[in-house]
Amino acid sequence: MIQVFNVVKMYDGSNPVLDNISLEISKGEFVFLTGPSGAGKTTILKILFGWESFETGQVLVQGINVGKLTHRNVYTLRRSMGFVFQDYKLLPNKTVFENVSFAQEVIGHDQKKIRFKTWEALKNVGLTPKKDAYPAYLSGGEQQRIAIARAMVNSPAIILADEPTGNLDPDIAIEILKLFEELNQKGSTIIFATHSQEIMKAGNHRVINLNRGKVVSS
Amino acid sequence: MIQVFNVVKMYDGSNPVLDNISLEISKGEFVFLTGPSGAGKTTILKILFGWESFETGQVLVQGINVGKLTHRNVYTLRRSMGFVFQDYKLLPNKTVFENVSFAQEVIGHDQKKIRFKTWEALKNVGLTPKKDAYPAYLSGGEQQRIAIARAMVNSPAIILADEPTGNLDPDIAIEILKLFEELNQKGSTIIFATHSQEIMKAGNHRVINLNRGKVVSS
Amino acid sequence: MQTLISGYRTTLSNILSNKQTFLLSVATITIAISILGLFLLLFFNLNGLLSSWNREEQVIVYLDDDISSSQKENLEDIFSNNQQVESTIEVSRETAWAEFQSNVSDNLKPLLSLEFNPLPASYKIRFRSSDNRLSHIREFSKILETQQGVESIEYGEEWISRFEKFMVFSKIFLFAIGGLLSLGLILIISNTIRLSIYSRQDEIELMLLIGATPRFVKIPFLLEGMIQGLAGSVLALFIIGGVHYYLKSKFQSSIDAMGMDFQFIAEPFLFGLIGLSVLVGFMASYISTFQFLYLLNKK
Amino acid sequence: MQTLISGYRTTLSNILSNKQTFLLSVATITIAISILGLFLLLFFNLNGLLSSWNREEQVIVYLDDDISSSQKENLEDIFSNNQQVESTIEVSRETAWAEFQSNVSDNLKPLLSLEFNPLPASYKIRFRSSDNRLSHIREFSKILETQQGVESIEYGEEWISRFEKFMVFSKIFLFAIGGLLSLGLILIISNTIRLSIYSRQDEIELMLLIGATPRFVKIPFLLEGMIQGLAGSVLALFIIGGVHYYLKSKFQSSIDAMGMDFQFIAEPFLFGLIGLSVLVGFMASYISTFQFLYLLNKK
Ligand SMILES: Nc1ncnc2c1ncn2[C@@H]1O[C@H](COP(=O)(O)OP(=O)(O)OP(=O)(O)O)[C@@H](O)[C@H]1O
Ligand SMILES: Nc1ncnc2c1ncn2[C@@H]1O[C@H](COP(=O)(O)OP(=O)(O)OP(=O)(O)O)[C@@H](O)[C@H]1O
Ligand SMILES: [Mg+2]
Ligand SMILES: [Mg+2]
Repeated sequence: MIQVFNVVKMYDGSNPVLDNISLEISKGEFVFLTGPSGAGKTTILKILFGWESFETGQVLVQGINVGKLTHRNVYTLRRSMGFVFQDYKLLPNKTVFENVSFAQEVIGHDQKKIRFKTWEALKNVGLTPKKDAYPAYLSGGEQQRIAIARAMVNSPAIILADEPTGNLDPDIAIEILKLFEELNQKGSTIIFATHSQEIMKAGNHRVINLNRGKVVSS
Repeated sequence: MIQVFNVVKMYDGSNPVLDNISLEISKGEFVFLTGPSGAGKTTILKILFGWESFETGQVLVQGINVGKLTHRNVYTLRRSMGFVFQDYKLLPNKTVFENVSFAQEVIGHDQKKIRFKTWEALKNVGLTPKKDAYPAYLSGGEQQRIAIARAMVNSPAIILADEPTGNLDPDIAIEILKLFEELNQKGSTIIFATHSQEIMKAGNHRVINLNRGKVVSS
Repeated sequence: MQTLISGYRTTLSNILSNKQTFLLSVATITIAISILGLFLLLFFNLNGLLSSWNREEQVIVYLDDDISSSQKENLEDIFSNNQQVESTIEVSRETAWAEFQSNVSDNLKPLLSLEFNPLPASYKIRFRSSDNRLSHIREFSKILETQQGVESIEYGEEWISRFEKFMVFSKIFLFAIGGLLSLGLILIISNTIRLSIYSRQDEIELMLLIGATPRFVKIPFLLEGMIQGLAGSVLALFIIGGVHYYLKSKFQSSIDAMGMDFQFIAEPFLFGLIGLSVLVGFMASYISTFQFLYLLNKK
Repeated sequence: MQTLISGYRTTLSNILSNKQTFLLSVATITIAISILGLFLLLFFNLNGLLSSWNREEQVIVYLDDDISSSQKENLEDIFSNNQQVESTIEVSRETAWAEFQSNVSDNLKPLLSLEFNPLPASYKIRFRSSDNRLSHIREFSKILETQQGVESIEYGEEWISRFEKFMVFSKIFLFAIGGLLSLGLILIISNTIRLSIYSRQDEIELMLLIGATPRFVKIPFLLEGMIQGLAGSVLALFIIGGVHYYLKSKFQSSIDAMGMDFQFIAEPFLFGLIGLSVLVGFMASYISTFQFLYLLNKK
């Protein structure tokens, strides 16, 4: 499903941010990605998503050679994936409902299906009462849950979640983890970047540990 | 130092977000503020900061009656406080160094002092190598640490930290906690909102527990 | 097609969620197009004024008193064969004398006691307006002078040449100013639309990240630019219409006295204005989104 | 003062960190002020043209052949006491006859054989231009007619009235268009500056949150608006100068023939343009920041 071979990524030409990384994640797997701040977790997720280039190496996602994608066809890759951005990336001028439904409009679903699935996703993260609020009027944790709902709403084959529970209290964090596990049960492959020992303990899945751009344990 | 009497805050006129809250925090204290997502932690910090109004009740901070402040003089209150925003609020067009020094320019410090103190603050959060980078080019945890550096740089009498370690790995989180404790030792009063049991255990300070706008335990 | 429909929906919701910048852009376009339109209005009316002055005779051909009718026919043939002659009026000796008598100024009154009619018959000729009218009149006069039966030719060389120069001057200025005005206002409109798109970089980036095709990203912005152009220009036409109506009701009487009518901008130009505005909206959006997509991809 | 200095520093770093929107705003202002300036150029030159036409005599006072010198003095007193008379030229009977002989058109040649000089002496009077010149000339003529020694008065009522009407018409149009143009371009400039400030709401909010005084927040934006206005108008003056130079070198010869010079915008107006632009920059920034601060406080 996801294969990463000897990938090197440098931002400024000197220090590699990813230093000859190799990984393999099979279809239907649930893995935690962890490591200290600045280790390269977000960078590797971005590479899988076709959002960052890399210097050397090979990346295959669902048989697609990510390094070869151009900006004209990268959307084919992204439509099969959901990304929970570390900084949420909610549109401030759209309501909660619109933010979530927007993700489906963009890939051309029809309006009825959109309403239904948006509603479903908001229910999953416990935000139906806030559906008409603008992001600025929500608490940090509520915003994070919209970002999660948006990444899940298309039931993508792969979900890349970048620190999706950083602003959530332990109870809700565990619930969100369960949500990801349900999706995983239904067939989605999940990569879950997190710092939280509690979450990793509760999840009991394979843990990939990064440090300074290298895989320390996997 | 900080006194909150019977404060009620409603955003939309129906459900109170803060429901008759009363608190007292003395000078030099270090308290954790915790509670589930949407409990009202950010709201109460905003009220202490003169950033949100409230319906009824009294708030005294350093002898200032916060409810009576107008937008013309609220800056006097804010200059004695540092706020680590839950969403960082970094300026994307300024470098790390500029973001931190900006907080001092704004209150009119002189240029030499600014350079020195900015440097100091960046060293404390371990970000001197990134000082000329723009926020968009930093990892989530690095951005969070700039926000912390900016809140500390003026050595304010009170620091309101809203979930300052949500995106940090446990090791760095504990270091940051130590930094806050050092400042506390030097006389700053600190309110530290967090979800993390580990941080609260490591800190061993008084914990104020909010739920649905009420103080559950203190 | 599917993309267009959902692009249309997205455009609407974009406009609604960025009301203020949308309105500021439309206001700017409205003002810019109004200025262009008012300039066109000025242009059309000055043109009308200038051409009403053109109505006057420019050459008088005085005839010998003993001109034969075949010579007269010859002259009339020459007039009618000349493409640039607009009209000719024949003035008999009697008419000329009667006219002179009624118009004569006080200090020439003594002449009225003359026992003979000193005035010849004449043709008054009016020429079509054209760029080289003056030189054409000169040449034509030379030909006429050599014709039999022609006593003399009179044309207000000085006045005509001054008038022609004024026309040239006005035209240079109107075209120069008009051209620069159009260019300037087009640049302003596109700058404005670009500024309003600048504030939406995050949105463009997010759309691409969540799997939108580049075309899906562009279409709502292009539509929005075109809607801004359309709305701005239609509002502008109302403003121009209002100004025209006001000026007309206020000054028609004094304009009437000059023998001309307050004209409105000709229809093709009205549609031209709208078209121009929509086109500029489209182009500005196209260039800005293209630029963003390009920058995003380089990153 | 301290606030001003650090405000100045902040302004510079703001401009540097928002280069693109800053440049777009300056470009828009440059274009807008160029348009205004070109219009002023047109205005000054048309005005020059119109007033060169004004140089011609408007009233001729014909004198009795037997006028006494005291009557003449009386007339000259009347002329010199009238504020609106710009100049008078005395034409003796002999000069008039000589002028007539050289100017007479062919068909009036028979008159030249007259044995007496039918023409009277005269004064040619030129009036200052003013709005009610025509009615003043009428009144003045009535007074003169009753004076002893005056034979008759001639003034080209029709031509003067047509010319006056043209002047009025031109002035209405120039002022109307000029006024609307200025207003429109001022609105465009302020819209542009507001759009560019709109993208900085977060910055304003943050500054207030980290303890800036409202004045500290406003000053850099006000300075920035003024700098935009200054830069835009100075660039615009270069453009206007360039256009003027080009038109002059290209068309001076044909303009010369009309007895006038290609004028540049008068200095006070140049400084006026710069001042206007800076003021608009200031006002637009002031209103936008004021609005934000107000909205933030209400929230
Ligand atoms: N666009 C960029 N340009 C330059 N350097 C970058 C860029 N993005 C990230 N970096 C650097 O690359 C390193 C790894 O960043 P990354 O975001 O992958 O870390 P991370 O593991 O996600 O950290 P965190 O837990 O703090 O989010 C960091 O040192 C960061 O400063
Ligand atoms: N500006 C606002 N307008 C309306 N409702 C708001 C606004 N800000 C917050 N709320 C609501 O008030 C409640 C409390 O929000 P608050 O941000 O204080 O929560 P919190 O305890 O900080 O949560 P978290 O841990 O998720 O950050 C939430 O339900 C939120 O939706
Ligand atoms: Mg990260
Ligand atoms: Mg919060």
